[in-house]
Amino acid sequence: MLAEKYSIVSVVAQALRGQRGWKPVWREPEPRAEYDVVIVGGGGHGLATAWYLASQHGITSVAVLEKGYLGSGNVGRNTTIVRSNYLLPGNIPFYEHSLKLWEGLERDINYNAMVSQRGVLNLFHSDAQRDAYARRGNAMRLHGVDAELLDRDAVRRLYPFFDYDNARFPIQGGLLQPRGGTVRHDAVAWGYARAADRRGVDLIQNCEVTGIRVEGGRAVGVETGRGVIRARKIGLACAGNSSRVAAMAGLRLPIESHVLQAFVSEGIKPLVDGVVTFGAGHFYMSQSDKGGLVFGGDIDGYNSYAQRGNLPVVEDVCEGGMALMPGIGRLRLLRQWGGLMDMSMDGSPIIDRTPVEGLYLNAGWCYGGFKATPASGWCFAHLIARDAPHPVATAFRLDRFATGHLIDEKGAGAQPNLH
Amino acid sequence: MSDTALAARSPLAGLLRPGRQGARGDLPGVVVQERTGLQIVSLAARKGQEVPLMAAVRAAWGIDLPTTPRRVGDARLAFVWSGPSQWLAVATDWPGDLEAALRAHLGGLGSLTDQGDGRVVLRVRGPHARDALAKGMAIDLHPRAFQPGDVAATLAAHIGVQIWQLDEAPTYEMAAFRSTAGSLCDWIVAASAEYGVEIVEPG
Amino acid sequence: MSAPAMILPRQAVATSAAGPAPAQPFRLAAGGLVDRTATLDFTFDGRRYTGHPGDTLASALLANGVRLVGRSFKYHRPRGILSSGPEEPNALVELRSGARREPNTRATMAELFAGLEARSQNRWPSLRFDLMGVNQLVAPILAAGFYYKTFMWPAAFWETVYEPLIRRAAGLGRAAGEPDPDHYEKATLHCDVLVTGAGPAGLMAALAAARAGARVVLCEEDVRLGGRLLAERRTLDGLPAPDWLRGVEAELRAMPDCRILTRTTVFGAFDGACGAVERVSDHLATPPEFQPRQRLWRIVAGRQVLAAGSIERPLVFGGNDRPGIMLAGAVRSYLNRFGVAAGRRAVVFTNNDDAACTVADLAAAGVAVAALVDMRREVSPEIRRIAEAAGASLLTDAAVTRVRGRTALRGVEVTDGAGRRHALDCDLLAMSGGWSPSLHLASHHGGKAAWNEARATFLPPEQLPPGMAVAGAANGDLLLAECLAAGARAGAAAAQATGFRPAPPATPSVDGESTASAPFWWVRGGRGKAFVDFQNDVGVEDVALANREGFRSVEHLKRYTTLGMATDQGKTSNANGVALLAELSGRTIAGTGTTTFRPPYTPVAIGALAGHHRGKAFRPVRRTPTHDWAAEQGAVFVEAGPWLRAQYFPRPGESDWLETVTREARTVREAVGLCDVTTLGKIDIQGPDAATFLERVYINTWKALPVGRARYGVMLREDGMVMDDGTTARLAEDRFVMTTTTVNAVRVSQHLEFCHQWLWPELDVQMISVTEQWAQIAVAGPRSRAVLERVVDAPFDIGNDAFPHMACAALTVCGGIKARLFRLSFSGEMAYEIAVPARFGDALARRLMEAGAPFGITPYGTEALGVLRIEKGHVAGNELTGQTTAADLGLGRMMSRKKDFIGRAMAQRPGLTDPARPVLVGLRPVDRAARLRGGAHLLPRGAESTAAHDQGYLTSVAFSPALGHWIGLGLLVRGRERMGEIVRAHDPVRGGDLEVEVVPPVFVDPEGARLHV
Amino acid sequence: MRIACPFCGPRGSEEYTYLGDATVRRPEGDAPSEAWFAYVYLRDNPAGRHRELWYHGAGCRSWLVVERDMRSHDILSVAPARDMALARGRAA
Repeated sequence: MLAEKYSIVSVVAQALRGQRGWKPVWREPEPRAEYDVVIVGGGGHGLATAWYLASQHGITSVAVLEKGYLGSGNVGRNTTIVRSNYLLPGNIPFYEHSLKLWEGLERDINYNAMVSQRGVLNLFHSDAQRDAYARRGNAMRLHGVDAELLDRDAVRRLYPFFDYDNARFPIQGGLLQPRGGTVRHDAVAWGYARAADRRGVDLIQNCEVTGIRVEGGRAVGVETGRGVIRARKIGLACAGNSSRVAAMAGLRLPIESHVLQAFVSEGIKPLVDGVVTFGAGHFYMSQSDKGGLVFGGDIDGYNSYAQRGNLPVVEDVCEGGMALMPGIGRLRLLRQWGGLMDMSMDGSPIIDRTPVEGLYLNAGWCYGGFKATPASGWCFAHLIARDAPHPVATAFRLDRFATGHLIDEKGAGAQPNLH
Repeated sequence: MSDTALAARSPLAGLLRPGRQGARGDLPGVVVQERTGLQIVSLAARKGQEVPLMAAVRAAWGIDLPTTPRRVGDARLAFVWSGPSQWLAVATDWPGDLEAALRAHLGGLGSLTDQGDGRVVLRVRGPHARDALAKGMAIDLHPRAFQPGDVAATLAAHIGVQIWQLDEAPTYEMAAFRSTAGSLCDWIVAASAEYGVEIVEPG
Repeated sequence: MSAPAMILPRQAVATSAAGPAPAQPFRLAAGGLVDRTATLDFTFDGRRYTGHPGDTLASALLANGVRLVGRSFKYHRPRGILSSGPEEPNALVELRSGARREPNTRATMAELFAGLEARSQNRWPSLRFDLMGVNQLVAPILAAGFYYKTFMWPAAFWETVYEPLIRRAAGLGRAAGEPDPDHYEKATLHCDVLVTGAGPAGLMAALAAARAGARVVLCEEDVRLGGRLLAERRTLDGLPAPDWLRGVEAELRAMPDCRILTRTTVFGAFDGACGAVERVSDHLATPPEFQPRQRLWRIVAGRQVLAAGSIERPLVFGGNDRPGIMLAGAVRSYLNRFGVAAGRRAVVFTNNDDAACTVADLAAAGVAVAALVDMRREVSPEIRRIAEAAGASLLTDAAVTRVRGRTALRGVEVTDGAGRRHALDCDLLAMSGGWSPSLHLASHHGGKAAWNEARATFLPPEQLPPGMAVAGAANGDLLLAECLAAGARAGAAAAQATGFRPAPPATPSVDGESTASAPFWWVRGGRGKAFVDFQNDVGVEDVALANREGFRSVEHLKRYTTLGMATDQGKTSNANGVALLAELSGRTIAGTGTTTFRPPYTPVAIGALAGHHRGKAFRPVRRTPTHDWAAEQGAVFVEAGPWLRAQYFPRPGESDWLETVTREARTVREAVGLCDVTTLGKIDIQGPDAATFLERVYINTWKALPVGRARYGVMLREDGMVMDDGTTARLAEDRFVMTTTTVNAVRVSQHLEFCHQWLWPELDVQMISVTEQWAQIAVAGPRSRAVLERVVDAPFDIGNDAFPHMACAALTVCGGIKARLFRLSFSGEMAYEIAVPARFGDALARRLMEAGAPFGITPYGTEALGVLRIEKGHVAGNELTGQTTAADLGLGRMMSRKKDFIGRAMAQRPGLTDPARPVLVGLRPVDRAARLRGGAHLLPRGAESTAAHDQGYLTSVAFSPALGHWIGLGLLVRGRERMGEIVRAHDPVRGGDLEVEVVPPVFVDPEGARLHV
Repeated sequence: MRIACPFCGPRGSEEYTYLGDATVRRPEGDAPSEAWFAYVYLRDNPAGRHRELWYHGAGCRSWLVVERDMRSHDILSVAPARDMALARGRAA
């Protein structure tokens, strides 16, 4: 156990010593020859899984293998939104479980990930959209989740600077989830990593998995740039690259990799209080504690492993932004980047065993992966530890595509780029 | 028990008034005109009938149907390539029904569909026509890349258009779905404003 | 060689805010590229100053002796101007006011104009007395990442106390908060060769390519061509740089296919195009009439030459952020280009030869140079000569170890290799840590900048974006002669690659220079905070802390300390940060690596990226052929996807929309109404295999449909869910016209093309959209035939026998207008849809109104259309959610078992055939006075309001004029078995909860008798 | 991204609609459900060269088979889907 407990006391004490007493937040161990559990992917989901394996199931012979640096995937390149405003019964309990874990995260891992429940507002612009959001809000309420349907005036009171008078698609109201909000994304990875490390989990960076060893139908280890590591159980938590890694075990998945862009503006004084989603174009945004507007839109729409997007989507998103908030014309886009999405065939994730014994899959997060991080880790750890799905994740089966028990929130069908 | 025929209404009625807009100056940089008196019929070759269809068109009107994005013909009748084995026949002041005339010569070789009412056609010309069009269209209209007779189907300010060049003035004609006429004109007038734009009487 | 005049006017700085603007005490009497014949007034923090055309805000502030221009992000430390270019981290101001207020504008890039208003930002109450400066006192606590370790107790305080404080303190300038009054546009530019940067390399590249005949676009972010040549006293071919530049510019401008875009920044290299932003009017108070403020260019180039120059690195030492400490190259820019001395007594601090030019130029301009402080042990005789000539003492193996002054530099203490300390008075410290190539665009495709040990700098990646070459300082070539030659070579190669035959232009001869440098990154042991990233207040201790805590990946360093994440995106800090981390972690710089450069190169206004498409022009509007007629009738319009449709037609005296809609629907049931249904997709399908094609895309059968008849069809997606529905009519043996729903028209068209071109290319079938060709108007109601009889030309018989329900025909109307008549009904009444060429749609509507007047005809809109279809239980968009099967919607029996069709196989999966799936039912309130609401969920009566009892929801609701109460359609678990059951319509988000009865979905005329009269 | 339509010439990706994998083939109507499941849902999703279907909806309305590298977005070939489908039919 390297790191001490974080608190204002420790911070002040360290300040008096010139911040020289802090220890590394994680070790840099050499991989051992064998572990009980190997998690492939040192992103948010993989690290959360390791933490909950250790903290909830007492399994500490765990290695998390990361091909780059910890948190180098989507946990470090998303738009930081957390919410549980889902429509379908397969999804709501899971994301609500996640939101509850977010609410207690700081105390659980002794790390301030700045969970900020600023409210998530989805705007609607037609009667049909209103009723669709009412349907969703009612579904949330039936699951014990907070949801409020706001009319135009109520939205205007919250966000007076939207375009209410000259809009191509006038705002009629919005569905608000007050408990939704944002979380400082990198801190999630670091906090879980630090907490898992303190329980003895080996976090191994710069260790790319190049093969999965299957013997007699059972996964027994992984080949890496740093040698073979054997494991009783192997969990894949490498969304964006799930197909590539699963193929090492001979699996084909109902997943395509797509690129989703995200954007941040220069920092400005507080303007946008919560998270807002435009309902008549591809645009959503929030403002970070640092002052930048963090925003995004739709995926670029074609398969990609390039982690970068293109100008048509940049323009599309900014057109949506200007349509919603014509006052941001003079704000400047500071940085634009891309993340790889595991776009599944029904837009919902997979947390399940695979046909290869001992190989577990956590994949298909589309662009909902960040908000799912705690519950994903919680449920994946449960699955790996007990070989049974966690009650809130029972719908996320791999065979649902074959049986037709789909979880298709948008009704877009088997076309990943439409989800 | 009806009697008088109905009055036709332009898709731009009330939306595009003749006159000068934008920057003042001697000559407008862009001149915009709604085309009238057009008949447009789409033609698609039946499966495997491209060769006889082309022969029939040649025999009837002396026009070689283009197999690349080109417009072939003259002001009276021209064929505009609109996709593989597909064309738009565009006629001006054609006596009688163009679709019927085409059917008489081409029946069985191609599928014909009247499209004359489905399109608004704008003529855009002037020394700054290229500059204005570049503000909404991503294709290359430089004379090295696009010349009289060339055709492209593309987007203009999020609106699907088919454009062809008539001469080196340059003069272009741009066809779009009728319902989009208002947005199309709003855009082209806005894009032309800095050069001065003259809206002339339909013709 | 042109030498600026040596005289510096000595004059006190006037102080009164209200009085006349003071003269410019730091302006040289002559020299530079500003127009001294004209004076421009401007204000900074409300105080009036003057400058000249050709100034930037930064040069004008310096000319006026203004040193303190901003406060840093975290500690609110006083900051001055560091640079003279886009890399500026400190001098950020709010420019303009009101709706045009624009935060975070770099003073170094803002061209001065008359009346310019600028304000410092992120300070309170004033720049000089910023209370947030108290943060400096608690700086030891506010180390990198401190916020991750605290603010956790009590939990409720994060959102209520801590975070609001942090948010208020953070941020930089203020957004306008009102709609941007200026407009923006976007355009596309094609060329053979794009040259980014019009410094020596870029100009030679453009010349080489343009002379070969290539179409060239030359983009320069500055207002003038020349790059560093504008800032240096250089001669080319024996001419002073400005004269040489004039000649080159004249030649380029004379070539018809060379386009020069100044004030234009290429900000991103994307796949197949670069993005650039042209600041068309930012140098003016407001854009001229008909001009945009800015224009986004998408540049499609066959090849491109990146010649973006390089950025000077600061040195890292204690107190290196004091106002008055400036990059050495920037000091030369202000002297030589703007005729401004950035101080009166200077010290130059460097690790390289280049900074000696600053010594020479300062001396030439009459500025005293106290010392040249060189970190290197040995310097060349030339450097010694320059120092001597300038009267500056040369201190080698030396470093600045302490600075004096708070809001302005007053002096420095230098420690030499022997440990001797030298106290030097100065108000300007020019520093240079060497130059980093501006290679950002070269790595926008993911290639990582590569460390070059010999040159001690990062160089462009090997894997460049396709078609890109890098030349000049951006490629690490710092000598002018090298830049010129490399530019010419790159331009010629680009022209050759795009099919031209270039003869590389002769490279001009230049005077000699030296750019030798030694890699020194930071000064150990100095006093005060040593900053690496100025704007984000990241210092050496922060980097050390990150390293100590294990954040040793360069990405971790960035994210943990925020180094490189400010508005300058680390232009002056990245290399220093990486070098420092490498040293602290005991790695090489190459082994430490660098972060990824992402677009945009410099921040781009969101307005420019949106262009024309905002407000009403956000997306195109589609108007129906009867739009103007409907408007005359007082219609209220509604957005239906891209279309504007008439929603309802209020009449005087009607109190609300419900009264209007009820009247419209009732009139249809009792008399007759008309509604424009043009927006439904219409696809003309022709060819011998047309019927076969329909058999494969629809679930039901088509081959036996007679000519002159129409049929309702449903199509599935391949996954077995319903995609769309509509009526398709057979006009001839080999011709059908298919209708689709309004929203799915484009999608269905694309799907049909897919099926034809990819799945079944062997079918002889042709299809094309005719949605826009025909104005189609529904005439519905018991008197519809009577109305149509007055319109249809004789002798066509529309009697029930001759033209029964689901008949269709081509005919003429109104005296010879060709038309199509369909006897279709969405309302359940006897009804027709009549289609005429779109130009006649408006007149037809008017004629039908005349013809129907005796029968009490009314126009009706989409609302009444919805009421009528709900009364008949017809499904529409609210039911076609993409989550419903044909069986769910009561259409399962249409699925033919005798043929394959799209979606057939997957529709048989257990999940789609589960008898417990929710199916379509009708619902009516037990309390007939109660109002139903769409989206309410259906729960068994008496059950707890929990998800376990959620059994479906109301998809569509309407007030039924026929029944006199609200009705609804819904999807309910096992609904068909539950007729007569009372369930709850639970609507907590609107506070509703009422009992409803499950009934068949057809509320009116379930036998369909009214269709056939 | 610019895709060279074999009919219209190079155009930006905004003119096209993406469908996805062109290597999967629609089974015969009586094929077993596993074949249908694989066709509709399973994808190779390679991190390298891939053949995929794009629709030039804003241009000539042709479906195209585009061979593209998923890591670099480089486009290696473009062919009309109809021609490929006919050739496939002849080969089968």
